[in-house]
Amino acid sequence: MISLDLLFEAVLFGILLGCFYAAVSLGLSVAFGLLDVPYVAHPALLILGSYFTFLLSKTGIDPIICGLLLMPVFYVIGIALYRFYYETFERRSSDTGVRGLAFFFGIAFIIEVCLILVFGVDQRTVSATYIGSSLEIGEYRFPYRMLVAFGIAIFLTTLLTLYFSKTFNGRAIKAVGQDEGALRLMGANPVKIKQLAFGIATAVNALAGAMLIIVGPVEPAMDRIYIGRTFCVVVLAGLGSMSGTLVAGLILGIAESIVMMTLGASWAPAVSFGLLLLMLGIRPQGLFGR
Amino acid sequence: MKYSIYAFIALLGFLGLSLMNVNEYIFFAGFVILQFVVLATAWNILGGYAGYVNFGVPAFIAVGAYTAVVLFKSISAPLVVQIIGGGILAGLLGLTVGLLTLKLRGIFFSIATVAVVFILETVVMNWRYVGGATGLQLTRPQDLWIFDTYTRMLFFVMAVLAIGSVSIARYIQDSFLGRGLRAVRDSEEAAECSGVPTLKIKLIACTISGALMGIAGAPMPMYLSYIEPTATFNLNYSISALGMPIIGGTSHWIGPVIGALLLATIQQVVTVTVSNELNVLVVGVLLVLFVVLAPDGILGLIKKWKQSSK
Amino acid sequence: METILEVNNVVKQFGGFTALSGVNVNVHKGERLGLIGPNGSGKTTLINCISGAFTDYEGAIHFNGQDISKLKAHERTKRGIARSFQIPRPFSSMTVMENLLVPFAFVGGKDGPEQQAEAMEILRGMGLADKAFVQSNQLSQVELRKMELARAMAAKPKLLISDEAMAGLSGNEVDEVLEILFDLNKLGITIIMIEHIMQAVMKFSERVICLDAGKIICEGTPENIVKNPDVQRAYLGD
Amino acid sequence: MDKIRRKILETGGAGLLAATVPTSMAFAQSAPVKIGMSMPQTGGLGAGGQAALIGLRMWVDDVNAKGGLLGRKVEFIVYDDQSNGANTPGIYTKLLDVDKVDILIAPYATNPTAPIMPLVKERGKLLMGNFSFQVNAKVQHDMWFNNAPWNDAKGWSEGFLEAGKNAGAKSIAIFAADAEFQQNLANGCREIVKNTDWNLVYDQNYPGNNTDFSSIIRSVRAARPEVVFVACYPNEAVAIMRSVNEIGLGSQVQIFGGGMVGLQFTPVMQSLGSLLNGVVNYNSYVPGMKFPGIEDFFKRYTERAIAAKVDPLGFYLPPFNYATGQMIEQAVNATKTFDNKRLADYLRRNEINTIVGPISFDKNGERSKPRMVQAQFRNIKDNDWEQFKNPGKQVVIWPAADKQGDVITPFDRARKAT
Repeated sequence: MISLDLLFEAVLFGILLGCFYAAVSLGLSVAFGLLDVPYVAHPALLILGSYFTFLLSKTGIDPIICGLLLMPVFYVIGIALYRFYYETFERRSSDTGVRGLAFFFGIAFIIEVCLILVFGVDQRTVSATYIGSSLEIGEYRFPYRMLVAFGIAIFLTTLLTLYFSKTFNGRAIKAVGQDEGALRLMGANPVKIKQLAFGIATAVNALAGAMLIIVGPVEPAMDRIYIGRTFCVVVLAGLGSMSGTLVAGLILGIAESIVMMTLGASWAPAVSFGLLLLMLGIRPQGLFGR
Repeated sequence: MKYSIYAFIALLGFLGLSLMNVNEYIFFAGFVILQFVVLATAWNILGGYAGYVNFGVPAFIAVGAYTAVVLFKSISAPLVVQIIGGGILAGLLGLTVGLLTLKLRGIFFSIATVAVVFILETVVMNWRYVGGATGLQLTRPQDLWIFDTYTRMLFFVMAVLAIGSVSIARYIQDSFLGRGLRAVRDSEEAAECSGVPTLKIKLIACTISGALMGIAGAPMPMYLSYIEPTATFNLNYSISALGMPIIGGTSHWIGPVIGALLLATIQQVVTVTVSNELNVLVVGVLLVLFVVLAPDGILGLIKKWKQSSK
Repeated sequence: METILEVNNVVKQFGGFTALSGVNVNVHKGERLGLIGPNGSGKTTLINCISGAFTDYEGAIHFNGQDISKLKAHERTKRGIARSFQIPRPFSSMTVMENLLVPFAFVGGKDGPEQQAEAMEILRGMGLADKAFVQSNQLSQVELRKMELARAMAAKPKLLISDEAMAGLSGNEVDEVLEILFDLNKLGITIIMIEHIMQAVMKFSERVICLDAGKIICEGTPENIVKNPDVQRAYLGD
Repeated sequence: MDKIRRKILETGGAGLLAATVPTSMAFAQSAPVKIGMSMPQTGGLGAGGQAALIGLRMWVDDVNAKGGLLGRKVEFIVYDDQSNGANTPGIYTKLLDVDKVDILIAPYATNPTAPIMPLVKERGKLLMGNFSFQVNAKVQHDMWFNNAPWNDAKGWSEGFLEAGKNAGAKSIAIFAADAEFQQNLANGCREIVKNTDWNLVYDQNYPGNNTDFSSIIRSVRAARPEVVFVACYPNEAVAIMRSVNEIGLGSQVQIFGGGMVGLQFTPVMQSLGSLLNGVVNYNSYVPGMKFPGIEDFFKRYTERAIAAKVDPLGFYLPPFNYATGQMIEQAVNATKTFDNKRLADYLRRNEINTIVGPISFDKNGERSKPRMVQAQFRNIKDNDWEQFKNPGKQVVIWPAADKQGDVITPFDRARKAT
């Protein structure tokens, strides 16, 4: 039925797709994986990033640049969001469980509906020289947009990995997840650190959003499917591991790509969610989790 | 005892109304509102009492609805059987999801419920027997019992279901189960160490809650005489079913009822007036506002007001 | 003396890190046992193993002669092991009375008027009677501590584990709580006390066990323990 | 009034309703005549719905300018069902029982329409269908009339496949969105293919609002089909054409397209631009088709559409919605009544002249003479929507009646052809 080289092609494309999934999940991997904030609004902010990129790129700026330009804006949004979350829930420790979740779910929902009100339900696209054409290597053709995504993914992952291992704040962020007390001993204020981390997580989302709209058209309700993809990757990776996130992304990407070619695309949405359920059922601590 | 009398009176009231010679529109709008009463109440049994947030409400509704469709199409089962069947399967779904994730922290359960929505939707999309993506038209049987129109009957059925599920929620609240669930919400460890079999009661709550949502969904195909995945698996159900209890107040069984009656009515009015996405935005915004400003919902506000007026 | 709790060579690991490496403890009926050790020495891990918060450890734990190693926490509570928490965990949406009724309901199986009367008795014993119908998130630190002990008592325990019940309390508050624990012990309840406040442990315990790095480094009467060089090293470091 | 209605409901006989209408008219003589509907103005069908609505409103204004229907002003009542079928039963009972409308028009598309069919049949009401698909096949309501230029599913792909046959094609690939309308399109195509000696080398559905088609196009290319039939959402057209450009389909492909929903909508056509060239796709109207009054209609439509920020060309739905109005108008004027039963009888028996040509119905209330066209896009430039007004940009290749030119094959050549 399905030829080997087609399968091989599926895997190749799956790798590109996988890096892309990893990149869109990095922010969540920090916010949820490291800080343990029930950040279900992450995919919504991802889409928001795409739409901002869409607006900016109308001025003729290249979408990637747009993404980079948006990062500081999103950094601030992230800080504000965490501040608010901290003041209203974490500090009062009024069960962050239900209210925190409901809060972020509500935020995600509001973002989505507002996008619909402003842009309508039609898909939006950006144009750039590297969109719509592809790199030919012998039999195979690789869309440049996917290669771009691949590049961004690798860039972001290495950047964050380095940041978390090399810098003081980076290590502090890694620590805050495990033990706030120890962090206080290190002479760092956990809330400040978390705030910083959350800012970074959201800033990363801006570039990821730009990448999302480069890879394909976006529409407001798209965050829903990405709840599955991002959380699947983060859980698969084991909370808070950046390199793990990349690997997990690859697993998801290849799995989806192969399913699309064999079972057919109509089963694609179930892949990420299915994988997620499976993980939660058999190994919630993730592949690389403690 | 007082409650059961009120419940009975309400039941008679609904029966009378659906037999009375009044404007048919009431029953179409009323059906939807009462359906949300069931959904909100069901959600609150797990989300409000135990603090486990279910985002996957449409999955349970859909299981109810599509079970009904299958039962109707295969053995042309009567409405009652459809509802019971839908309830049972949705309950089983709740149990399965629970077994899979209720050992874990709340957010994993929540994400899992979202996953169930998409997986089931994909399955239904690829399942031709129930119409797949194209949907399925159903011709209602003409057994109207004592009612003039099928909708009047459905309205009364939904009223019964609403009163039933509220009674269940109320019973749970006052029972050991309710006490245990509250303990779980406040501190799972302390609950365990006070002898509460946390996992067991969470599973019970999850199953009951799921079953009630299924029951709420089961009459949908007959109400629309048509079923189609995109509307059935619409995540807007989640935001409503979660928003209504939180806005009404999750601590007491009356909370979800208030929230549902209020918001569902607003939604019905909005649909036939200024209607557009604002309709769903209302719930979203109110939800966030309440979560932030009035964590204990309308009930909490009333309590505060009473205390201050004393 | 009859043994009520027997911890046999319990090993508990978190991923790579070994929190307990082969701990053996015997507790006698009616005993007042002190458990000390520096931060991260494994005290709380040990009692989490005993109370059943963890069940994934190697080794065996016997209570009243029965192997309870694989039992969940709530089943152990039913068998008579109750505890308080280092960081108080009240059922904050409930009144103090309701807090006590939870164990009454789930351990005793009843929460009727006579149980409420019983709960009132317990509260009176701890000087919380006037707070019975206050919502538990309104309580002061020391009241919370007392309420947790009261809630533990409501489970009708044979063994009570008090996990740093005095942390962050003032001098005379410490004495109050200490008094309560003595009274409970007089009722024949075996008590394990984890504590940082040395005077309290030494005053309370008949026997003290010192943990360090997941091992028992020594065991004996309070007098010997304070003299023990290992203990001093463990605390002060060298 | 109400009592009588209940009696009718008990007996279920729509026929008796006739008896009630005069009484209701007696007191309503001078009052405006109410025409009511629900139109998806938000959600997935929103874009199309808004355009269609302009078409209807134009008719309402025109008829009122002419002094209304039987001397009564036409009052047009519209609600928004947000493209969600779960809302329509409520809305239509409100229209019937609260607003007491005289004539009902169905919402655009099948999903919102299907749930109201039994209700409307119960009440024995006339319902003017609106680009839905075979909703009446099961319900068999004899007072239903659909304005869509198709009948059964074959109508869409017939011409497309014929063009393929003429190009000597023997193999076909089908991929379609997992959605109601797209699946019906694809099923029609599958139907026809079954009864040919063609082999179906690829046939798959993909989830709605899919955004990356690389894998699908890759599999299609690997299957080496000569004809590629696509049934997609408006949303996905861009992504699909991009992937086709990136991955390529192979030189063996003769024709491509068929059931791409959205290639009728200006925003989509505009954003696709030159990517459209060579695609053969179904349509309900393209410039150059000669109907009395249609040019004038579009001139006025475009003004209103631009003002309202909706599809400025509106080839697909608006003229047919205007036609719906014309059908009502002609039936009312001929029968001199608003009695739904008699209006229905008239519509069933007579051919009506509209701005989209003469319309007549079969017993199911679908068009007895379907009039879909297959047109090929040629020498389209990027971002310029006005170009589509001109004939020759979309060349009708089927049916013979409306033919404007021959199809260019193979696809690769057609894409470059000018």
